[in-house]
Amino acid sequence: MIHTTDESDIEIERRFVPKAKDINEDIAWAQINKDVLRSMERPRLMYWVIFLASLALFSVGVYCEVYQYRNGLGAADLENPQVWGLYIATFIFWIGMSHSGTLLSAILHIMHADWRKPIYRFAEAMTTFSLMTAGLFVLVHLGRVWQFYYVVAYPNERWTWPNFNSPLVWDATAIGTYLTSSIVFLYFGMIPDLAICRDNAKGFRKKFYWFLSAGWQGTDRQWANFRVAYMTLACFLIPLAVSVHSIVASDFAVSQQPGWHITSFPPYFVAGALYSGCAAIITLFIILRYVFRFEAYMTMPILDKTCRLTFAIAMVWTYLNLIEYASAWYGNDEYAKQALIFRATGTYAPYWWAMNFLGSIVPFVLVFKSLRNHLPTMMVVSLLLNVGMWLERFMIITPTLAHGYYPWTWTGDWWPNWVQIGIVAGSFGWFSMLFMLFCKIFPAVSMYEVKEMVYHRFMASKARA
Amino acid sequence: MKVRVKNCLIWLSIWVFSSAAMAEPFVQGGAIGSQTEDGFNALGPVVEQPIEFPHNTHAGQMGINCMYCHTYARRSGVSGIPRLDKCMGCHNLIESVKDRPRIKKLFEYWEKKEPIPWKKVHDLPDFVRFNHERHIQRFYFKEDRPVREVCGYCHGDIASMTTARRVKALSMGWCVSCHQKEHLESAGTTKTSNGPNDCWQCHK
Amino acid sequence: MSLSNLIKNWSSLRVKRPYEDQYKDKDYKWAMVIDLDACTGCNACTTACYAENNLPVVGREAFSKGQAMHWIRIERYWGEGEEMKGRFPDRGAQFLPMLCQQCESAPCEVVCPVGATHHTPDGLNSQVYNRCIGSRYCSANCPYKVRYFNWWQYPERAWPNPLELQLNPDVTVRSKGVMEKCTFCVQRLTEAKGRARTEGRRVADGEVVTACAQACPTSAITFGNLADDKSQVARTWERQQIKLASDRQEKDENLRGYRILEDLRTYPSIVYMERVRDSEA
Amino acid sequence: MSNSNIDRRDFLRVLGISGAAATLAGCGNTSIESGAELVESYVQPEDFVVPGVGVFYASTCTQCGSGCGIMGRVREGRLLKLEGNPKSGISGGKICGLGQAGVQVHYNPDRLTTPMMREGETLKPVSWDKAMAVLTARLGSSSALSGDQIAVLTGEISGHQKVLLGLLLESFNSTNHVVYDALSPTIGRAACKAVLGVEQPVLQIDKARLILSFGNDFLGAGPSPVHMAAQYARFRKAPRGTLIQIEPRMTLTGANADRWYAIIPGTEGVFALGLAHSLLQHQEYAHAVSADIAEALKQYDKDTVSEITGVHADALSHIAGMLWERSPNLVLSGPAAEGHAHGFDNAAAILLLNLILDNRGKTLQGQASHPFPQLTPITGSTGALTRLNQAVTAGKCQALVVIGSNPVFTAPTFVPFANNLSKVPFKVAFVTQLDETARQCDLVLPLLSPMEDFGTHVAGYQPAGVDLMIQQPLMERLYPETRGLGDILLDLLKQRKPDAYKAFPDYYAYIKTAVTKAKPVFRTTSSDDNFWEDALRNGVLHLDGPPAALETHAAAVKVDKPRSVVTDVHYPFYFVPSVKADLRDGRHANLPWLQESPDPLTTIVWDSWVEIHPTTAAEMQIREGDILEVQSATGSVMAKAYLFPGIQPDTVSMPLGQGHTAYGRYADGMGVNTFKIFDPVFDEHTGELALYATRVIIKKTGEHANVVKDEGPTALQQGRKLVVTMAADQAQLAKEISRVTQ
Repeated sequence: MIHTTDESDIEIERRFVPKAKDINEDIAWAQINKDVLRSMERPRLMYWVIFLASLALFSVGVYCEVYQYRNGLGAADLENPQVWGLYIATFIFWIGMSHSGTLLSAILHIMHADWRKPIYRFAEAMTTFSLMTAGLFVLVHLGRVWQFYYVVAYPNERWTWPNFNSPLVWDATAIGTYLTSSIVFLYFGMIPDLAICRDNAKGFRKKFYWFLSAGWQGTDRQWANFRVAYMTLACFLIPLAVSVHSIVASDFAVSQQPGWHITSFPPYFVAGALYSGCAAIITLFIILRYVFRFEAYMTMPILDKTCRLTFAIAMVWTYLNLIEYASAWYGNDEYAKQALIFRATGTYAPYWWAMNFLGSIVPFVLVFKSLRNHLPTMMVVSLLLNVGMWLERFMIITPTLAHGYYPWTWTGDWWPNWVQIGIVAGSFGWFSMLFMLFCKIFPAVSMYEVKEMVYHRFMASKARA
Repeated sequence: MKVRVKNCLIWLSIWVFSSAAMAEPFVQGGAIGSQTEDGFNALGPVVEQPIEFPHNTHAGQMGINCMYCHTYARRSGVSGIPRLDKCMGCHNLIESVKDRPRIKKLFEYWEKKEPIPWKKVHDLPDFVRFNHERHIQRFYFKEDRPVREVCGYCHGDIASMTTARRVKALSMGWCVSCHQKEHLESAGTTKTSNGPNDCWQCHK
Repeated sequence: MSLSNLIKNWSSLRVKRPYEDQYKDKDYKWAMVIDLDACTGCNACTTACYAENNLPVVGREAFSKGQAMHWIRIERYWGEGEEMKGRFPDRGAQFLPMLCQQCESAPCEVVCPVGATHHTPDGLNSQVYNRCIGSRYCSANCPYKVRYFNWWQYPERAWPNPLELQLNPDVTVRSKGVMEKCTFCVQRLTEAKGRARTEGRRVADGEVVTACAQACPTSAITFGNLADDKSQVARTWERQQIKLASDRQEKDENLRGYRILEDLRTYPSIVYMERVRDSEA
Repeated sequence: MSNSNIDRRDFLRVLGISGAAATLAGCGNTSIESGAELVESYVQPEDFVVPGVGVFYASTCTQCGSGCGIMGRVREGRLLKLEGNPKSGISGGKICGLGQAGVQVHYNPDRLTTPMMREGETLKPVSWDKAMAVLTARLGSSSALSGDQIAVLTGEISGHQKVLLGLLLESFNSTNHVVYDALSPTIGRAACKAVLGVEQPVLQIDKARLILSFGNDFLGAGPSPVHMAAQYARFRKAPRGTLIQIEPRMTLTGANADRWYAIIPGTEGVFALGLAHSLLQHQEYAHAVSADIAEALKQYDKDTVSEITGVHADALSHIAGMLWERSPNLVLSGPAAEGHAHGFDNAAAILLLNLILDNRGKTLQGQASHPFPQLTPITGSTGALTRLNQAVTAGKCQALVVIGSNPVFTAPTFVPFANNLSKVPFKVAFVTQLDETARQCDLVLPLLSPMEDFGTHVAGYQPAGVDLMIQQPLMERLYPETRGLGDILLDLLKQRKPDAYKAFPDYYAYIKTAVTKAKPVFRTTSSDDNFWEDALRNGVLHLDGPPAALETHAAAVKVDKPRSVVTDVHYPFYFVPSVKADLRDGRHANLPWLQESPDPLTTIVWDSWVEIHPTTAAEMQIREGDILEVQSATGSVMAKAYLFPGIQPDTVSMPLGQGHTAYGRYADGMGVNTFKIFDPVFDEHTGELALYATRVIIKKTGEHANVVKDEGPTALQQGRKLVVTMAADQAQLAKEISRVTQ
């Protein structure tokens, strides 16, 4: 997109100009560089607290995984028929988290919602890291992780292929593609900023940024190519994101288990994914704003918009959730109905009700503007929403496996043990560790896009005036 | 400009190397041979046996049928090693070689009534079931091929070796490559069929 | 399979549901009949299975966690519905030997990412241990829940010396992290088929049976080749009007044969014969 | 499977044991290796030994006294699996779980591999020379013991091992062969003897149209369960027989009944007499019993009986009606009816029904008489142990030999055998694995496993004709320091009477001579060697014989005034032990397959439990898994509660056989030993311990633990049509295809 000061262009942008200012348009470009680069130098003390806490949590996860790897999955108290436990539930959770980055950077990008500009970088990083975490869970849950490459379709000396019928092969392919693409997208969108870093760094860092910035000089030709390539990648990423979670949903929807065999699962999963992603963005928004002193960029109006978006998605999710219940309740499948009743009244009922409360009722907090602008409340609410979404995934896996077709193998009292909980906790540590490292090493706020935004806002307000 | 060229070179080399690694299995036979320790179509490691048995004398010079000694091959999944009294059956009567060190060793084992601890040269993983009987019945008895050819498919030209060495890859792809070929059903006909393509035929 | 072969045989990779009597054109289609009126629930079959198939004894702790490894299990029910009728089970218990149903259209086969479980030409639902990566998707998708996972490294703990001398060399000892299940004693079937082939004939009825059928003191389990019209199994299926490729049998009311959870269209290879109770007693 | 049942004695020696490690590499190893393993290599094997091909050898199962013929599958010198021997009339080619687990006796990791001798408090390994020196010093040529000073305590034992034991005792002028069976059938046998004139009638289950069983678990832990199961299968084919079971706690047989009734323990006799009274109303039965019995039976009207037994009065007339309608039928008494102070009377009353219904010769027959009565087993009893205990207490017993018996574990608390053992100066045990009794002995000699030894067996229950079962080694001995029981006995006999036994270099030679000497009985023309080879190949020598006639002694039935069971305020619950078909009296608790084989009715594994009726549990607020203390007058045990609908509501039940303390890794610490809470109640007629007459009180301990079982949270089918039931009059069994009836 080549920006001119055409009247028409401003018209388009004007629709997005809110009453409250998203960002102070008077901010100097040099100030933006300075602020962002400073965030990479010396963050608040809280940064190190969070980083070390994540490292500790991650170590717990590593210990549990090593223990499980040595002894077999029995160490995680998995059993027949509770074969998946928290691993697959948490896998879906992390896959879901990854959707926010794509939503903010790709979908909102092609929709010209420029308020996303200060926050899309970290959302994209979140996408990449949560996908990496999700991928880890696939490996963690495998019985013979050392043979995981059997899933990959490549010509080999055994002359065998994976089973192309299996959703897990689609999964592996889709996640692999999505991860690669989102890394490329993240990196690609960062190149102009990396060049700024390169120009301001010394010593080893300079070499590092020099290598990564791939010869970015900021010439017109480079910008032009960059815009086209970035737009192409964005367009490529959107169907990928939708397909990834649809395929994860297919893991369940194409299976026979009562409670999984539901047509509405793909959109339901995608909505759930966007939902938890948005909630996570709110959480990280608040943390980054404080830790890196980004008050000038991650402004309250932007948070307000994110919250409103989250609320909208929460309602979509609620609707699809009700559809799921209704199709089981009014459907002809007696087994599925019994499975639903079990979820609502059986062993795991408290969690099911908690999931519904957290997922469908709590988001109504976001309706109130005063609460939307209250950071501690938003922090708590966003965390609660994600707890709800994690519970949703837990409710998809555990009660369903507990109450399948075959009554003899129902389970009434299965709970995850410390190994599973440790690995799940470790995954949060791993994610936030990577995320914190990223924010320290790379610019967490897109400098060039914020400059664009400031410029456009400035031009817009000038036009208005 | 210079910087850009350098970067391009780096990326290009990464791409070339990775695609070369990916493409390697496409090369006909390359993937299979890569199983052996010292390269495609090379001999497997030399296995030191308790007695350096001269296959070249027995199967080569004398032209003894493989199954004269390896009798189990046609009636069991396992071909087995010849029983000691089989060796003695002949060597008791062959006075001319009795003083040779290898034969002396043989007699020592016989007198102690101890089995000779032969080592396995063609050792498949434990989850693989290779059935000698089926292959011998099909290719030696029904198709009437020469025994050295039938055994040689997998064991190579043993008649030219002293103690046996592995010369074929014995990898799954190598097995499958032969199972996919059309083979004559029996000597008299032109009807062909290929080997089973079912996992449970070979895996247990 | 090479790449060209993969493309050539693409259609064979698709999972098809059985149609009409297609299995009768083949040499073998292994199937079973279990007479629930003869089954006394004595557990001889389960122990025979442990002996034949190298099943590990998991011990009390693992068993209590639901990690038992019995390929065939005897279930004992006290009633058909959701509540028990009456104060006592006065028509006795309802025993059900449950093993892999060797479905013709098996839910487990479709979902295995690596094809470790697939359909053999003789109608078995195979499980290839060395291919299995342990995703456990097959187990999650099995309506009968007859797949058992190696949660622990059993070779190291289930057969302290010299118990390992009992292990059947025809059956792989499974390491941790792979799925396993009833194979219809495929090692016996392969051996019998090989022998018959050398002799240029088809395996005769009764020549090979599974370990459970062989042990069963009441001969409640009958095993045989459904493709062989004269086999006892085929004749029983015929007489009971059970069609392999049907998901809802149209049969006379007084016939005892049925298949479990048939309406899920798994097309199981095991026909159960209804338990009989003298309602006058 | 190749069924080349060729037998040679020496094949095992040549073959040795090999090829075991190969399987264990498992799935992880994907590489092709060269030179890492050895090839199967033989010196001079038999022609039929082909590597990779299994060979079957016939033998005899010694896991219980049924004498089933078995086949051992041997490959590369290893015994892999046991199957039924189709040539055996008893097993008919079938085998039970207990029999299958015989290989685990052989391969048990806790087997005793060297002789052990007492040094102070503990047993220390010694050499055979030393052990035999000690043994012969006590029991050899120089021994001065005689008569009651020596005793041999065994479990059920038959064949030439029994003969040699008798001969050894005879050389001491003793007949002190004590056969102890903790689950003795003595009471029932005595009643049969009294009423029918034979101790052990042969049941023709398949010929009956109706079986009425009072706690007889013929499908579970009865005599010859494999044979009974085959008969039961035929019984269930067209025309389908009906099984009615009356018992306080549902046994496996009860679980297979068409109709199951719960009855107050000990009142089975009353119910039987009530039935007799009812049946006598029919004209055709009116003269089946003498007039005074008929008169006495009038006290047993259905309301009285119903009140005493807790079974509804209509049920009584209904059953009587069915018995009258469906003939021939069979009425069986079982341990649950017999194990009471008046157990003999119960059994006799039940057998009386067979007399009235005239089942003699139709569904009940006598056993064919055995041409070698010296080989037949002696019925074990608990009384035998009590008497031995008295002798030991009195200090009469100077030497005690224990073989295949574990009284320290199974004796109830009021027979303090374990404490008294120290009064015996010399105690020697012959075992394959150390158990609680062997650990208290002064010398323990390791035996060959039944899979390594020769032997002959005669079953206590001979269903048709007469069988002499041959046991032969299925593989080379695992441990060089183990010896056969027969060989040890023969060594001792050679010491005692050198002249009589010098012709036999070993036990093999002895039984070969003994069996071939019996050739004339089997009316064969083959040579001695061929006869012996055939016997080994078939595993059984069979002789057809006419069944013995049964007598009728209705007068043996005591018809008193109907007595209700006296309730005990201190111990309000009846205690009914349950005998698991596989663990039996606990001698098989060391076999992991059996420990992991779920109890058919509760699906519980590796444990003891307390069965209690759900309504009683609800009244007492007991949930599954609550740890209960079950206390009797003699002791108490603690176990988890299991709510079990198939039990009389005032009764609790616990399994026997668990609770070992020194019987190897698979048995120790699993459950509790319920033998230790039996009350000292004895059958008034035989003096035998009444196993089902204990009264207990249940106390909640407040603790809770999960019950280890296969069953999930529901034992109901939830309407999913898993086990479908058809009414017998609807099913057209005659039109079905069945191998059994062919």
